[in-house]
Amino acid sequence: MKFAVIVFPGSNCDLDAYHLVQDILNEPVEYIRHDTDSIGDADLVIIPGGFSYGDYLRSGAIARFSRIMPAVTEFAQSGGLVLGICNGFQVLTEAGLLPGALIRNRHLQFRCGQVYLRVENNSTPFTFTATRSDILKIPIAHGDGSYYVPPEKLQEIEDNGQVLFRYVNSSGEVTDEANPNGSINNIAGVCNKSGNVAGLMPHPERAGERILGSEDGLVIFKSVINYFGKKGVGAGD
Amino acid sequence: MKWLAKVEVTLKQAVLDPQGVAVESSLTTMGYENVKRVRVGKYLELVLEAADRDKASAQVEEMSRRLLSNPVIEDFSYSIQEAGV
Amino acid sequence: MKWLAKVEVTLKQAVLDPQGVAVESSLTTMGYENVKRVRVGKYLELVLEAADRDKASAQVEEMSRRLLSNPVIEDFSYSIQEAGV
Amino acid sequence: MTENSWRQLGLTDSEYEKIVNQMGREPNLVELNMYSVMWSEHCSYKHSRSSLRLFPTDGPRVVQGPGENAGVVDIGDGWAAVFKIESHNHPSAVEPYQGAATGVGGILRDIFTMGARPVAFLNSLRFGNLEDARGRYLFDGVVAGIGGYGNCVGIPTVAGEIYFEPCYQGNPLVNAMCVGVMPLERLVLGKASGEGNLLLLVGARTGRDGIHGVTFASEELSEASEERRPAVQVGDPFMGKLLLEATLETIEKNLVAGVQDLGGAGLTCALTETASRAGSGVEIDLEKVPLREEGMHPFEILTSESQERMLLIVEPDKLEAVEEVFKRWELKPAVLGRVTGDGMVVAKYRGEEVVRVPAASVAGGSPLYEPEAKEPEYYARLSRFDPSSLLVSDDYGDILLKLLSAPDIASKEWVWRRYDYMVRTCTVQGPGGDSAVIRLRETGKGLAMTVDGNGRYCYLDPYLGGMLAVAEATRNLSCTGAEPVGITDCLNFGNPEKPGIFWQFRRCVEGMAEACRVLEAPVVGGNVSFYNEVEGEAIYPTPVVGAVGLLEDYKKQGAAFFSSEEDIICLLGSDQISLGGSQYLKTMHSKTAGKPANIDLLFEKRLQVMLRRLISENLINSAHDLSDGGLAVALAECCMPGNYGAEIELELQKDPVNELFGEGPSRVLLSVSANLYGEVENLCSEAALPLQKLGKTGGQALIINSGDDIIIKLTLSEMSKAYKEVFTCIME
Ligand SMILES: Nc1ncnc2c1ncn2[C@@H]1O[C@H](COP(=O)(O)OP(=O)(O)O)[C@@H](O)[C@H]1O
Ligand SMILES: [Mg+2]
Repeated sequence: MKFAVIVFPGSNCDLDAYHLVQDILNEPVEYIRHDTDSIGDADLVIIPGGFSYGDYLRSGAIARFSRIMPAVTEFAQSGGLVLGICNGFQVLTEAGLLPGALIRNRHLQFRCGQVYLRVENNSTPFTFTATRSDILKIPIAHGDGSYYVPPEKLQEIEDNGQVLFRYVNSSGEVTDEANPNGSINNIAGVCNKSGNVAGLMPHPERAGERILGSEDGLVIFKSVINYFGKKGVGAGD
Repeated sequence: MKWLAKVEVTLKQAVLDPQGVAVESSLTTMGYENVKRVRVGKYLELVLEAADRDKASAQVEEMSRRLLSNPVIEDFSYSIQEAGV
Repeated sequence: MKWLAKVEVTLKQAVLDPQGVAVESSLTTMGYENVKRVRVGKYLELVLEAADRDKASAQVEEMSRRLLSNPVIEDFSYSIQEAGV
Repeated sequence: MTENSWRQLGLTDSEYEKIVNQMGREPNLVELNMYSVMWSEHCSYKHSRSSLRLFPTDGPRVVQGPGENAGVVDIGDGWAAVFKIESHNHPSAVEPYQGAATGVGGILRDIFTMGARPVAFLNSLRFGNLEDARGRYLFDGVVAGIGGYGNCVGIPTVAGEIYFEPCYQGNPLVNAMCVGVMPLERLVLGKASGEGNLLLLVGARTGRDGIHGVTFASEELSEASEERRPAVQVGDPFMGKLLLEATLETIEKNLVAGVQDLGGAGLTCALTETASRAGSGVEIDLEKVPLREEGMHPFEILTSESQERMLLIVEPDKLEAVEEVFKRWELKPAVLGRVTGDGMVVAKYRGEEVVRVPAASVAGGSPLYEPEAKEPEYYARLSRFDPSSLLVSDDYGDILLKLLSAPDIASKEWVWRRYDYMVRTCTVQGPGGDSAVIRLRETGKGLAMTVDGNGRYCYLDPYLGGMLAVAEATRNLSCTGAEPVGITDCLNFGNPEKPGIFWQFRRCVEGMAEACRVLEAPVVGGNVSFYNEVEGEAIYPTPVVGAVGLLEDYKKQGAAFFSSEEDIICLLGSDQISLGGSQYLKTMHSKTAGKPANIDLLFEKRLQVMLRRLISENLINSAHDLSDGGLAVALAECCMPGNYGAEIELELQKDPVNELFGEGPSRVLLSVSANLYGEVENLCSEAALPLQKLGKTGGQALIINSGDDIIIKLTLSEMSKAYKEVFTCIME
């Protein structure tokens, strides 16, 4: 299957996503610049982490108006798979492709380090090969990662199973100490109602090799590849 | 004509404002114990050309809604005046 | 009595405002080409108790100088009104 | 010109005379301003140049030594490492966040200016007391600023060091280092060569910020300097990132003849240095400079230190292609003028010639001073101090806990978790070990890197302190198995016009130079920061060494902490230790006095060679260098990260305080699998390196026995609590 990584001015985890797909997963991947208007024949679009447009004003707010975004939106609406990581998650919420918003970390500091995530729904393309309640060790690196969604909407996404990952401690419990940024209900990642667009603050693309501290991020990418294989080449779209 | 728009973007009441909380507690530590509540938001000044105040106003409203604020978490308000040079 | 203070903190004129530049160019790209200049600052709302307006005002001035703004790079202005509950 | 005009600009009468001589006439006001900034200490190194010549700057790997924007070292396979360290002390004292952020931005530009892709940041910081609110404000602001810039440009901040001493209270030190890599053939220099080539300015608009920043950095801080303070520069990391990508792309496509970043002294420095390096001249039109503010005077345009700007030298027929690249990054270069052949820097403004100065004179004509050096009074007095005269507690466990929670020693995780140290997914050893290690995807090699300095040692003995700094930095590299390939240094001192300060400076440089020579670590670049004084009180002499080492295979890096049960713990190296200048004295007795332990550089070298061999042959499981807090602290540091306890036997006849907390160079704590110990022992004895068996890993506590007595027994969680929660408690 074919991966595309969108590059905005100020993206900087584009390289990490690219290398993971190319060197570890051995799948074809290409960069797509923000100032084009087609995503080509990609099967999965990754919106990578970084600081698009410096994250000035609000994280992801300016990138969301880039020239490439209508194509991403159209792709998403027609069922294409879109994964937003960190800044990419912020862009997707700003664009309204995912519910909620990401605000300043509760403690006001940038935070980099390993956290644990619990898989909350393993029936989406992004969590397909995981087991429900699997615990993944994945790094975070963000200053604006506190997930917020208004109360009615929160109920709705919880009921719909749109919460994909929650911050937990190493034993898998949802606790306040395990919440690195103050996210509501410890939510680390969500998907849209139909499950084809997902976003998370942690960086699975940084957790693809033992020497980097964890390989647990691979499950997300392998899920997509598996899901896609099952769906059959050329199906969908 | 040139207009100066002042836009205030504030977090919605229901959204936790960690900066506001931090400022409030610093103020308390500094001895300003009579301060009861602090909210921190954004303040933007824009200079724009528009034929009249209504046009300027409509545009500022639109820009605030689309870019300057995020309606999921923020409210905005603005005022417009003629820009002295 | 309770007072509501609104404080606007802006970067000094000579200080670069990268956020303002970024917002301005984004607005241009979005088609708002008549926007000539954008500056981004902070906006704070404080509720405080004080016997009268002058006292409230003096305190807000002091807090703005000491904590709410960074005098090395920022200016501030404020207004005060009675806080309706 | 009246006397006032040059004196106000910080030039002496004789310097002015020199200017008139070199120009063959009196300068006008614009020209005088250019001289003033370029002949400031910060740009001209007039008090340090003659001492810097002592450094060995050559070696088989050195491609570019001092004199360019950064040093370049050959790391094999056609690749080069490019690195430099720089201070941003004065700006950070005024506005910690922006001061530190622009320091990071500045050093970043120095690296990509050479054509290298930046891959890591490091930093070395000094602050005053954290009990003081201003101290906490500076500390928090600097850390936030370093993270703010580095995180945003997407380059990991992987290592650093932080110390706290009252002498840095009003004058913190913020030294930022950047490391980059590139294919060797991509190297570009900051030269304006080729008559007729175009000069392009690209990046941020020019404003009134930082005018005379370099003269500000070349004087002591006082209340008066508060007023002369230039408008604070604000970093724009987004612009920094665009410039980085666009500039590298033009270099990759071979579109530029020369590149120079704009840093201290702005356009003046960039123009005069590029011209003088090439022996050429330049002619520009100041009206072409994109301005941020109206009504700027020519001298302001020429000396503004607005951040995020680059000067490119481009052949006319490549202009279009260059513009094309920049456009893709939303940037538009301005063509300021062209390269000429007459050695003059000429600037026009509104049709008039406002500047005509000889490039070589402005950039390199400043006088060289040989200041007087005199041993200061304190030196002999403090040397005589005998630590054994102090009343000593025998609650060693308590002392260890106090040391572990001393801000100098305590875990700096509170700091580095605010830095993105993982972005680029090449950080195969992040902060917390002896050195960080960055892998090179292209060649499979690894670059180890570290920054080290110890102001207390240098204060007590600048010559020895200088040697110790270099030895510690290279030892830290060797602890990961990497061979040192070069160093960059930042020399932070007080006012060099004071004989006592200049003595400290000179002796430090002599010591460093000697160590560099013996340890074969050439100096390929650096920076000098003088006038670190507040109201006449100088900081400790604080040279900071940034060292870079090469690992043939990044997968074979050594670890700094215990990683299995039942390993043999042993101490490799010297038994020369001292409580003089130690953390023990500072923490337990509030004293900085005595003599630090001496170093035998040849011994040190043998030790480092051995360490690298042990690691590359997979003979040891960990190696951790003993530094602040001595053996006891090193043991604790080896236990905590992997949660392995240790049981240690201390020789009975020795004095426990000295043995546990005394500090000395050339000492490394190893853990070795029992079945390999014999081999390790043999190798060490062949190399005449003492190896002392101390005990074994295992359990959930650090236990130290002396004869039949347990003199320390601390659980891992007790130690971790002391070690890890300090900054959260102080700062939050
Ligand atoms: N302490 C030092 N050791 C070695 N080289 C130094 C030292 N200080 C300055 N240099 C060299 O002198 C040159 C000028 O330094 P500097 O003015 O800091 O450069 P830049 O203009 O890039 O800021 C550089 O090549 C630098 O490496
Ligand atoms: Mg430079």
